Amino acid sequence: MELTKDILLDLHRRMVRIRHFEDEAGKLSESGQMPGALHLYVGEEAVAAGVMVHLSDEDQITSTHRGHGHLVAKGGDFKQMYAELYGRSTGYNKGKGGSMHIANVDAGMLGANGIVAAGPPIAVGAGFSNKYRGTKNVAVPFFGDGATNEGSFHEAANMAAVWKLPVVFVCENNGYGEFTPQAEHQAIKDITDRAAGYGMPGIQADGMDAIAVWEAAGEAIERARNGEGPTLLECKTYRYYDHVGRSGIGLEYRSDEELDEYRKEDPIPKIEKHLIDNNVLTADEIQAVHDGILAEIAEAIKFAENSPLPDPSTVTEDVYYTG
Amino acid sequence: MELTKDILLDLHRRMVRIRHFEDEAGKLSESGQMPGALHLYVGEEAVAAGVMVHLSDEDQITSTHRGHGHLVAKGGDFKQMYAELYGRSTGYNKGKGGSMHIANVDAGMLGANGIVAAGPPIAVGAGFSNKYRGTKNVAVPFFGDGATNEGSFHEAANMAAVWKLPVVFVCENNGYGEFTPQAEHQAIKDITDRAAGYGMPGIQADGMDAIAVWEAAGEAIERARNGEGPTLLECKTYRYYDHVGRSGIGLEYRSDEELDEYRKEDPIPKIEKHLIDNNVLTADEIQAVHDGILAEIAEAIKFAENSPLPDPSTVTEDVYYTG
Amino acid sequence: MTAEATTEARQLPYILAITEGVRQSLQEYDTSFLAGEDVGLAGSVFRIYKGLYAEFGPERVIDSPISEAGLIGLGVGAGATGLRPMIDIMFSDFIGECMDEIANQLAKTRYMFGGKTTLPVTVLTMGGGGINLAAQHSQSLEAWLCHIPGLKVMMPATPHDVKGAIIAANRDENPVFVIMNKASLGITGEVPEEPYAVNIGEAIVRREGSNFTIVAIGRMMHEAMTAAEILEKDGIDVEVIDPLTLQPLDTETILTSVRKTHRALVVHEAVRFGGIGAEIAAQIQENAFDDLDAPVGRIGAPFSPVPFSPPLEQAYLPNAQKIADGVKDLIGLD
Amino acid sequence: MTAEATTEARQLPYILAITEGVRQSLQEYDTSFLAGEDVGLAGSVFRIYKGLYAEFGPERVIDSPISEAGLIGLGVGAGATGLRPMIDIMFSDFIGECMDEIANQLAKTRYMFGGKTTLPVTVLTMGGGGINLAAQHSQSLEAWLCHIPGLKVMMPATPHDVKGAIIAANRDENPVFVIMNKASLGITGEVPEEPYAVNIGEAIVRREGSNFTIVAIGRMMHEAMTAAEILEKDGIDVEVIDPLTLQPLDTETILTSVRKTHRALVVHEAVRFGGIGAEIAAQIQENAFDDLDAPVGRIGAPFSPVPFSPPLEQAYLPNAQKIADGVKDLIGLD
Ligand SMILES: Cc1ncc(C[n+]2csc(CCOP(=O)(O)OP(=O)(O)O)c2C)c(N)n1
Ligand SMILES: Cc1ncc(C[n+]2csc(CCOP(=O)(O)OP(=O)(O)O)c2C)c(N)n1
Ligand SMILES: [Mg+2]
Ligand SMILES: [Mg+2]
Repeated sequence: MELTKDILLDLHRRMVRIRHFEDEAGKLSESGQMPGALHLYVGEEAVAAGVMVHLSDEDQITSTHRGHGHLVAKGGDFKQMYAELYGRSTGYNKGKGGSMHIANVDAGMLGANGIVAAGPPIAVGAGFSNKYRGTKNVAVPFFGDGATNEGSFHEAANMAAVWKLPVVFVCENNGYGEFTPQAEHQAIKDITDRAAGYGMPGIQADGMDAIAVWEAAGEAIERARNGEGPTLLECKTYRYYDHVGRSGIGLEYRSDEELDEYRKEDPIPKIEKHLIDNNVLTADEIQAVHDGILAEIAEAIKFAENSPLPDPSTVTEDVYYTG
Repeated sequence: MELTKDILLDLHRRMVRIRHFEDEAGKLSESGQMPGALHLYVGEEAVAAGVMVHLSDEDQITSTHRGHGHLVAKGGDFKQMYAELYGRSTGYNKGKGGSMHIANVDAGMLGANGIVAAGPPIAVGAGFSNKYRGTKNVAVPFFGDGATNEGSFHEAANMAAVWKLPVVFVCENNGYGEFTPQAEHQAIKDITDRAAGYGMPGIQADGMDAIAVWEAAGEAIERARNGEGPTLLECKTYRYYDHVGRSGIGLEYRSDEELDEYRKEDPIPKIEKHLIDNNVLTADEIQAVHDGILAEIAEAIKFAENSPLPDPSTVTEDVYYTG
Repeated sequence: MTAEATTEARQLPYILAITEGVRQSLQEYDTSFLAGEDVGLAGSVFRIYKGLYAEFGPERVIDSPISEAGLIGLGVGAGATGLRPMIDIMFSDFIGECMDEIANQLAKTRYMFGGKTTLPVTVLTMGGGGINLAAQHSQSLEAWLCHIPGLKVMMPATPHDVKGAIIAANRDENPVFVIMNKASLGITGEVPEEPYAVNIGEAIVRREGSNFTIVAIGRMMHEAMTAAEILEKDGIDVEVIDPLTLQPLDTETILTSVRKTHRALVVHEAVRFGGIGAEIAAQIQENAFDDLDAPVGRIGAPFSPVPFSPPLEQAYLPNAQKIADGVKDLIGLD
Repeated sequence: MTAEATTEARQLPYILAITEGVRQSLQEYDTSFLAGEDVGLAGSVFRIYKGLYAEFGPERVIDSPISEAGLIGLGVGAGATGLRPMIDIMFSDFIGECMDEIANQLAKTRYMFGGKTTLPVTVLTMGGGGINLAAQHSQSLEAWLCHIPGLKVMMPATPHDVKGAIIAANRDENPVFVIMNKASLGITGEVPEEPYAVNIGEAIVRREGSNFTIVAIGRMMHEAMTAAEILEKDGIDVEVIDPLTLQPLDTETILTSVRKTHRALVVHEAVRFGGIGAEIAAQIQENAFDDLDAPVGRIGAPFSPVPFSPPLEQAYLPNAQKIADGVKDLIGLD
């Protein structure tokens, strides 16, 4: 597993795509132009990018309420994504799902999910399927620190371990479940402390560093592809915005110092410094990456805004497959 | 914590009471005289006895489908117990519960339970209550190896740990969930491997040795009473009969050798040897203990058989408290 | 009973009536506590418990891990051992996470034990759609709960009733669900300052009328009242009944009305098929068959999950116009 | 459709019809597997899958940990990625452990994704009472499932239908629940040897009659047939309809019968309040109001958990005599 220039560029690009996608979505939501509740991924980009670089469309992920970043990193198309957030019929889910259910099954993205910890058991099903069908594919559930207290996480982890399934459990430990700090929802600091209880390896990566995540994830995914069973990968990370939306409910539950500390660890400037220091990109070239993505986003938002709303008569369509 | 003669006699007595209670119940069930399905506790007596000696009526336990042994050890009255198994109105639950729900709340026995792993969350509630009310009481959920794969076990363990509740989680690891050996339902051998994941101590005791259980449980219970939080206590044990009833469904899923091995470890002869070796009881006195209990059982069975069946009109009573 | 004008004039929004109901419940019993996900510092994502954490402290207003099964278990164990738990399940959509603890433990323990325990447990949860939260945060699942002997189920529509329901639930020795409504948080109404309980199992005649009975559940009561105004213009004099409690159901008040009006429509936000409206309609025709001039109608959501997109969700949810149309249909107008 | 005499004469008990249905499903699709607690070596505690583990091996007949939520999740994930899972939930009472995965994932995923996946998942589970297994192993909870758009729900009463339902469910591209009945395992009937599917959503007229319609669900079909014989002696000619599928419900077959007989009683083992009988009764009176000579009656269990003690359980469960009495009541006899 060599950290080539291509991989560096890829990590960077995926993170920048997420960052701008989320910032623009957050603004649209705040200004009342976008319906529903958005759980933004800003600050945690290194995790999605570092993992997703290893995955193909045949590898599956399950996501969370905080799912846009995962879909962007898994190659999500901005147009269909914004259209979905806007509830338009051109969206990935024809407007039926919205932010909390955005999905692209064709690319192995088995959906954001409004139910905390619903993803792991589904990913176990996908991992089981990969093994059953004799493929080398892996399934990767993403979930938060808070989610690890749900019974469904536990059941999934145990099943994956006893059946040695190709599943890599990626915990995005951002230190909070909504407004509750980790210390008040579990007596442990490291989610990896749970791995031994399933008989699977638990490894950690700095979730504010895409390269670190890439390395750790690569190891775990390779093990899974080789039939050596699941891994619990914990990435310590931080969300820069509130639980919902950018400024959220205005509750003071985190200190400015804490936020500042993690701002200093912002994974995007961090990798950009690496790119420049290692002569992969110049500052101008980096700016061009941002500009290109911002232009793509502007166009996608226009596309979404000009897209039709779904016809009310379609409300009862898509409940069942009818052949 | 001193292993006095009284405690030795108590441990022995509780185990013998369970053993004979269960053997007789098993026979009655096998001969078709007793309705329903009985999950017998024979072989595992040391666990219930070793734990219960430490508890008063103000300490609570939750039990499992395999619950008779827990209730006997918690001071259950044979008459009301057999009457309940027979579905008589004189039973602990007026015949409404039967084997799988037998309970005596007055003595802190919060019920056998037909739902695997339903007990731990309820015990967490009782432990919370003990703490909230400022008592020194503890709550003890019993559960099997198989139960530790249910989400509810996980949620309960985490809650007890983060809130430092006076709860001692007692796992009766008998190596099987129904007919499935442990190695096929979890990738770990020691349930204590799960303790660290909750941030609580995990300790083990030989579940075929009442004295060993008594020692380990005493330690954990004391910690709980002192406000030092929960413990996971794993007792490796074995059930001598089938999953349901004595001979069960006649499936070959355990070897004769395995059974023989554990028969050699039978906790009752083991403690009886100890009693004799240490001049606590003579063989005759031991026999007298058995005889006394058997006589009490014979009387209790007669009581139960002569007790009235509940009046059909009471079927809709006791659903709600109506004042 | 008939809605009576109270002498109290204080107006309070639904959201603050919830807070007050819980506050006064915590004051009334030292043994009561509130536990749930983010109910403490945040006062819930809905801010319905704002201030209670500061007032009662972390021993009595308790932020829990994200563990709904654990939370209901907490209620059962604490309720059986001397406390009066108030358990918050943030969205009623999440009851699937703990239906075993609800249906097999909370509801059945007293019966299984032969009546030898009480479980004075209140479960507070937020139901309903209307704010684009999509399929997993907008449901109305009261039918599941009403089918389970051992539970009581309330769906208060007004600020007055939500406060009174919470206090009533907390005073009751049985498990009671109070399903609050997220789209009603801003609705304002009279709420007496002192603690009071509504009567569990007693429906409320919200509007008297002679031609037609609408039984409207939860938020749909407000839509039915608007529908009644629309219909008044067509000369249809509608009586609106708010059952308030769905389990036990006040069948008598409903039947008395139908025997007078000879026609009825039941409305709820839940999916129509298998909703509680089916039970109410079935009971009406069973008990007042000869009084009926038309079949008992039902309006509920169509047979699909709740869609996200605003025009789809609007098409999905029942409202005043659909109710009025349903009434006209049943009467044979239009 | 009307029950037709098949040319096949082989008799098989319900229990072996289940086994054969699953066996042939596993043969039909390489992508099908069976997973559940103790379904492998033991062939389930009910022995309904006996022999399949030996025949298909541990890759396709899979003993799982005791993790019902995990099991349904397995079905969702495997079903969305090319397999046709058959998931066994040992007792239907345990669906509370996985109602979130059932209602919020399995049922809704296709819709939430805008139709962009199918979930050909079969859930096999054992329902009903009658063998003294008490409150947590005897329930009939089909009403929960029928209220959730996205699921199909079947309750086969006969050996023929249980085999055909399993195969039909496995062939269907949607999630289908097959709720089997533990008190019927010994019932014997004709079962063709070749694989066949019953039609999902098609009710069966079990007995034609002109005076009265009984709609009887699951095992209650047999009790209704006996009741019909009792009633024949009183000159009441009863038509018995077995819906077989509850979701989607074959309303047309029921209505056709009621339009002929003018009277109906719906019977199920589930608690009467909020049971699927309420929906059926509500639909009958909505759609055939003018054809009805009497209200639509309902018989179900009383409002309590299932009691353990045999005389209590017998008092609790509906049976032929109670059905016959119910019919006479509605007709105004006695
Ligand atoms: C079953 C369930 N319970 C509660 C919620 C409400 N909820 C949404 S997000 C969230 C916090 C999740 O915390 P974590 O898993 O750490 O993820 P994060 O938001 O920090 O990314 C909660 C409690 C939910 N959506 N589903
Ligand atoms: C929720 C639930 N799932 C499945 C069952 C069926 N069942 C009853 S006992 C049992 C095995 C329990 O194994 P374990 O916890 O090890 O206890 P043991 O029987 O060995 O004492 C199972 C699967 C159940 N009663 N409840
Ligand atoms: Mg978090
Ligand atoms: Mg075991």
